[in-house]
Amino acid sequence: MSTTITSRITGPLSACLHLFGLSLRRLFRSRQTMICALLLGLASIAVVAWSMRRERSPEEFIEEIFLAVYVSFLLPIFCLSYGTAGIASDREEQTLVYLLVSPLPRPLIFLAKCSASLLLALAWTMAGMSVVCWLGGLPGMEALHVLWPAILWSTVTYLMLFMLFSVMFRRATMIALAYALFIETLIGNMPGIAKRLAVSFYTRCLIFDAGSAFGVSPSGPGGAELFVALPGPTAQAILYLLGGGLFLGGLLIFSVREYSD
Amino acid sequence: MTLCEFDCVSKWYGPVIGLNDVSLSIEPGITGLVGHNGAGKSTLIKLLTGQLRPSIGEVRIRGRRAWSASAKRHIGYCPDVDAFYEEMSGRAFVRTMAKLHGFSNRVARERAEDVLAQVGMTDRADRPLASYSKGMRQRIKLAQALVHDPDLIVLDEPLNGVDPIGRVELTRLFRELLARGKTILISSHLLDEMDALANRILFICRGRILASGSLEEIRALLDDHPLKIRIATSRARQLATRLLALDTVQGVELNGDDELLLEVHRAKQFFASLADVVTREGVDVERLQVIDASTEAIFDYLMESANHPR
Amino acid sequence: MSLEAVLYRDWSGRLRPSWLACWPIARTGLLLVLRRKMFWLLLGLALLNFLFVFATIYLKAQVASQNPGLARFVDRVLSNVTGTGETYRDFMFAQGTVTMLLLGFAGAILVGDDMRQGGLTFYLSRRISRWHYVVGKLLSIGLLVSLTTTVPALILYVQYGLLMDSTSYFRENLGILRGILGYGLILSITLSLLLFAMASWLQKTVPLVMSWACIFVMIPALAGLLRRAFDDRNWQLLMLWRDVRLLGTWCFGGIDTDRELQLLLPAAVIVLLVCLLSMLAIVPRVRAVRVVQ
Amino acid sequence: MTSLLQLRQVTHFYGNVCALRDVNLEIEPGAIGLIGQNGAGKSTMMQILLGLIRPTQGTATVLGHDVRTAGIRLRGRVGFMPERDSILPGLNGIEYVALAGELCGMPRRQAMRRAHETLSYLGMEDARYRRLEQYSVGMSQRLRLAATLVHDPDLLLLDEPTAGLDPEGRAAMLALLDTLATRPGKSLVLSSHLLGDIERVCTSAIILNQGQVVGKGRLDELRAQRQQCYQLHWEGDATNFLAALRQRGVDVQVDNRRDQARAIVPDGWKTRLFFADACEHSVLLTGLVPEEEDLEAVYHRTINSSEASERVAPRSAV
Repeated sequence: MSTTITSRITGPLSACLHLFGLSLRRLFRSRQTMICALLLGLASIAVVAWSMRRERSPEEFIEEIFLAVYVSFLLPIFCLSYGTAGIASDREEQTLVYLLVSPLPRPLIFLAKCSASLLLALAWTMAGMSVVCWLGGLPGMEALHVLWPAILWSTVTYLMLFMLFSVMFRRATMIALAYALFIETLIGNMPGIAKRLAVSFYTRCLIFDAGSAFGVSPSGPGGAELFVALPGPTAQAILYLLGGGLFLGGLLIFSVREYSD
Repeated sequence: MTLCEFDCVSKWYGPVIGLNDVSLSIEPGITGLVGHNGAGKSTLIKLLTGQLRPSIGEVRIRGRRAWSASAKRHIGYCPDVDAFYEEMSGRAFVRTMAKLHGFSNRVARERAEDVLAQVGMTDRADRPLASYSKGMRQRIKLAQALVHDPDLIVLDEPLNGVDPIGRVELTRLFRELLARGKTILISSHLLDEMDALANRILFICRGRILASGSLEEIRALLDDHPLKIRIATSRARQLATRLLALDTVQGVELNGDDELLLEVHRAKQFFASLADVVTREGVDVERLQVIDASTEAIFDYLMESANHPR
Repeated sequence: MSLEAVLYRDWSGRLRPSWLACWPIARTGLLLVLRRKMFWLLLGLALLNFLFVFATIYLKAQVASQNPGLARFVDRVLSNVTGTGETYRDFMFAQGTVTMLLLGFAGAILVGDDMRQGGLTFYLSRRISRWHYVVGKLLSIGLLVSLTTTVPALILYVQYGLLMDSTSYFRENLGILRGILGYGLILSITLSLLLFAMASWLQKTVPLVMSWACIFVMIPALAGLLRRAFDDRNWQLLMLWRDVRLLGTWCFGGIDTDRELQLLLPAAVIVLLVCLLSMLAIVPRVRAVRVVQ
Repeated sequence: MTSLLQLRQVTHFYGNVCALRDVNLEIEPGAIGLIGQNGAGKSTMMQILLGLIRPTQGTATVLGHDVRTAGIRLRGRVGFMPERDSILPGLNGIEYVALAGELCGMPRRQAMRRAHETLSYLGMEDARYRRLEQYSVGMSQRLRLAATLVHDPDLLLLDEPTAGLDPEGRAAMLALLDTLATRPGKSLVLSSHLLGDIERVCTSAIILNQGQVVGKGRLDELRAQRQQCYQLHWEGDATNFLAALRQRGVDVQVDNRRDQARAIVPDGWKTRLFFADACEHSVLLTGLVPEEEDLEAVYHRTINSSEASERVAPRSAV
C-alpha cells in the first residue's frame, strides 16, 4: 500500500506550483492588499487634483508627482507589503514548520514564495504606476512610456531586498519599514557617492536617464552636481546585479538557515 | 535498511547544548520520548524532521540525511504548536498539505478523504479551523501528518491540552496506526502518559538519552526509586507512629495536624502494609496520593544508581 | 527576639491624591520605551543633529575670540547657527524626522500593548480613574517628544549664552526661552494626543507605523504636490508638522511676513482640530475597556 | 464596623442584557466565596464592588462608601486581583508591585519598601528582579496578588486566582489565600467556579446564577448538600474488589485504563472500607483522591432545594 501511494506523487514541480498558488492567494487576501489600495486611493485623489489645473509638461509630472509621491513612498511600500510577508509572516504565525518538513527542497520553497510575492508586488507597482500616470493626463501617459522599465527593475530589486529581510529577521516588517522610510531617505540625500548605497538612487538615475528627453534633471540647490548621477545603462546593470545578488543571498540563507523557534 | 538512526549526534545553539552525543535507532512500534521541558526532546524531534542540522554526527532516515528533501518523504510530522492556515476549513487544509507533498489535485482529494476518515473527522471537516476545539485541531494536525502515508510518524506532545475523552480516542487512533505497520514516535513530558501507549521508552534528560527500553524495563529500574506519598487523615499522628514502624517507610513528615508526607521505597510492599494498618487501626484516610516524581528527580536517581551500582 | 517580620504587616500611611499617580504612569511608560535597544539607536540619531549644532556653537565662540577675520567667514558658512530664535526653531523642526520615527515605534509599547494585552486592567483597578491614566500616558509621550526637541534646544540655548562674554545674552533673549518652551509644549500636546488616539485604535506596531508614515510622509508629499499644482500655498496647511512650526515661530515672536501671518490662524485651527479629533477618538476607546472580563 | 457590603435591589443592564437582577445582600466582614459559572454575573458584581461601574438601579455600599459617588476613594481600600493579563512586560517584579502601590496613592518610597515586604511575604524574594515575561503562570499569579496587597487593602477581591495553575501551584496559592483570609480586620471576596477553592479559603459563600443570588450561607451548610466522590487507583486484578464495593452501595465508574475508577460513596461512608476490601481481594490500593464535584451539580441542587425556602423567607443576611 505504501508503495502505491508514494508512487502517485508527481514530483516536486507540481508541489512547488501549488505552493506558489497558495502563497499568492494568502498574500492577496491579507491586510497588506487593503493598505496598498488605500494608499493608492489617496495618491490618486492628489493626482486628479494636480491634473485638473492648466496644461502640464511631462517634466513637471515626473518631478512633482512621480518622484515625490510614487518613487519615494508608494513603490517601496508596495514592495515591502508583499516582500516581508513572504516568509516572516509564516514564521510569525508558526506555519512555516509545515513547509520546512514537507519534502520540497528549500530552494524551491523560497523560489515559490519569492515568485508569488514578486508577482503581486509587480502587479501593484505596475498597476499603481499606470493609474497615477493615467490620472496625470497626457503628460502622465507620455512619461509612462519611458518610465516603466525603471520601475520594473526597481520593483524586482526592492522585493529581493525585502525577501532577504524576511528570511533573516523575525520582525522583518518593522525593520523594512524603518529602512524604507528612514534609511533610504537619509542615505539618498547624503552628498557624494554615499547615496549609491540606496536602491532609490538607481531608480532615480534610470528615471533621469529615461526622462532626459523631457528635460528631467535632479532639482533643488546644487542639483545635478550634488546628485552625481550614473549613466542609465550603468544604473540598470547595477540594479540587475543587485536584484540577482539579493535573490541569491535570500535563496542561500533560506536553504541553510535553521528556524528553531 | 534501518528506518531512522542517530549517529553520535550533538547539537548546540551558541553556547547552549540541546543534544549531547546521542546514538539511537528507532524501532518499529510506538516509541515514547519522555523528558521534561527543556530536556532536549524538541531538539531531537527537530533534528529528526530535518528542521535542524546536527552540529556533530549525522541523522539518517532510510540511509539519507534527515535534512535532505528526499528523507522527509518518509516522515509525517505533527508539530506541537497549534498553528494552521486559520482561514481554511479542516478539509482544505489537509488537501493543501497533500498537494504540497506533490500529489495531483485528484489524488490529493482522495488522500485527504482517506486520512480524514482515519482520524474520524470526515463529517466535521468543512467547518473553519478557527472554530475547532483543541482535540479536533489535534486530529487535523495528525491527518496532515498521515497524508503522504509515511513510514515514521512523529508526534510532538500530541496529548497536551486534550481532555480525557479526546485522549482516549487519540490513543486508540495511535494503536490503529501501529496495527497498520507504522512506526510512531510520541514525545511527552509525563512518563505516566506513555503507560497505556508506548512499547518502548526513550528517557531523555539534559540532552542525553538516559535510558531506553520497554516500559516494564524502565519501571523495574524505577521500582526501587523512593516515592513521595501524601496522606490526609484526621488521625495523622496515630497513623504516623504506626507507619514509622514499617521498614519500607524511610521518612515521615507531619504537615499540619491532618497531613502526612511519606517517603517510601519498595512501593508495592508499602501499599500492602498500608492497607493492612489502616484496616487494623480503623483509620479513615481522606486522601492517598503519590506525588509524581519529576523526570528531573528520576534523572538524579538514575544517575546516582549508574554511578554507584548496587 | 521578635518574629513579626515574616507575618503580614499592616500599612497605615496617608494616601496621596489620585492625580499624583499620573507621574508614576508617565515614568513607567518612559522606562518601558528606554529599555528597548532600538530606541537608543533612534535617540542616538537624534543626538547627531544636536551634537552638530553644539559643536558649531562652540567652534564659533572659539574662533570669534581668536581670529575675528576667520569668524566672519565661519559666520557666513554656518549661517544657520546664529543664536537667534530661528536657530532653535529650525533645530527643533529638524528633529522632526527622528521624533516621528521614535513615536511611531513607541506607540505600540506605550498605549497599544496596554489595550491589547490587558495592561489597562492593571491600571484601572487601582485608585485612579480612566482619565488619570490617559493623562499619565499623554505625559509620557510628551516627555519623549521633549527629550528629542525641547531639552536639547534648552541645552543649546544655555550653551550659547555661557559662551558669550557677558550674561547679556540671557537677559536680552528671554523671548527665546519662551519660544523654546512654547514650541515644545505645542509639539508635545499635539503629538501626544494624536499618537494616543491612533495607538489606541491600531494597537499593533506595523499598522501604526504605516498610518503614522501616511500622516507624516505621504500627506506632506501630497500637500507639496497640490501646492505646486494649484500655486496655492494654503495647501501647505496639510502638513501638520509645518503648522506646528508656524505656531512655534509665533511663540518665538518671529512672524514677520504677511504671508505667515495669514497662515497663522488657519494653522492654529488645524492643530486645534487635530487635538480635538484625537480627544474625541480617545474617549470611546477608553470608555469601552472592561476591567473584569 | 458595620457590614462589609450592602447591596439593595441592585440591577445592572448592559444595553438590553441583564447582568444582575434585583440583588440584595448584606455581608459581614470575613472570607466570602462568590460562585457561579461564566456569565452568572460574577464579574459585574466585582466591578460594582470596585466602584468601576454604577449599577443601573439600586444602591451599593462597600466598606461604608457608596459606589456611585466614591469609586476612586473606595479603590484605595479595596485590592482587586484580575483573572489574567494585567502584566506589563518589560518591568521587573519589584517595579511592578511598587507601581501598583503608587497608583493606589502611596508615596514612592513607601511603595518601594512595601513592595519588597509584600513580595518576600509571598515568598518571591528570589524572583524580585526578574523581568515579568520570564515568570511562570504560578509566579505571575502570585505577583498579581502582591500587587493587590501592596497598599494593605481592607477588602481583597480575587477573580479566579487559581485559573491555569497546575495542582501543586493551586495548592500553594490556596494555602497563601488561606493565611490571607485570617488576617484580623481584613476581608476577602474570592470568585471561582471551583468549589474546592472556596471551601479551602472561605467561611461563607454566595452562589450566583443568571444574574441572581440563588444561594447564600455558611459553607458547612452548602457542603452538606454535596456528594462524596473519590478517584481510586490500584494495581492488580480488581474485578472482585469493585464488585464488593458495589455491593456496599458505592457507585463505581471504571476508566478505560482499567486501573482507576471514580467512586461515588453513600452517606456516612468510611474510607477504611476501601482498604479493607482491597486487602481482602488482594488488590493494591495505590491512590485515593477525593474529587471535587463539579460546581454545576451543587448549585443546580441548591437552586432546586432553595427555591421553595427562598420564596418563603427571601434574602436573609448571610
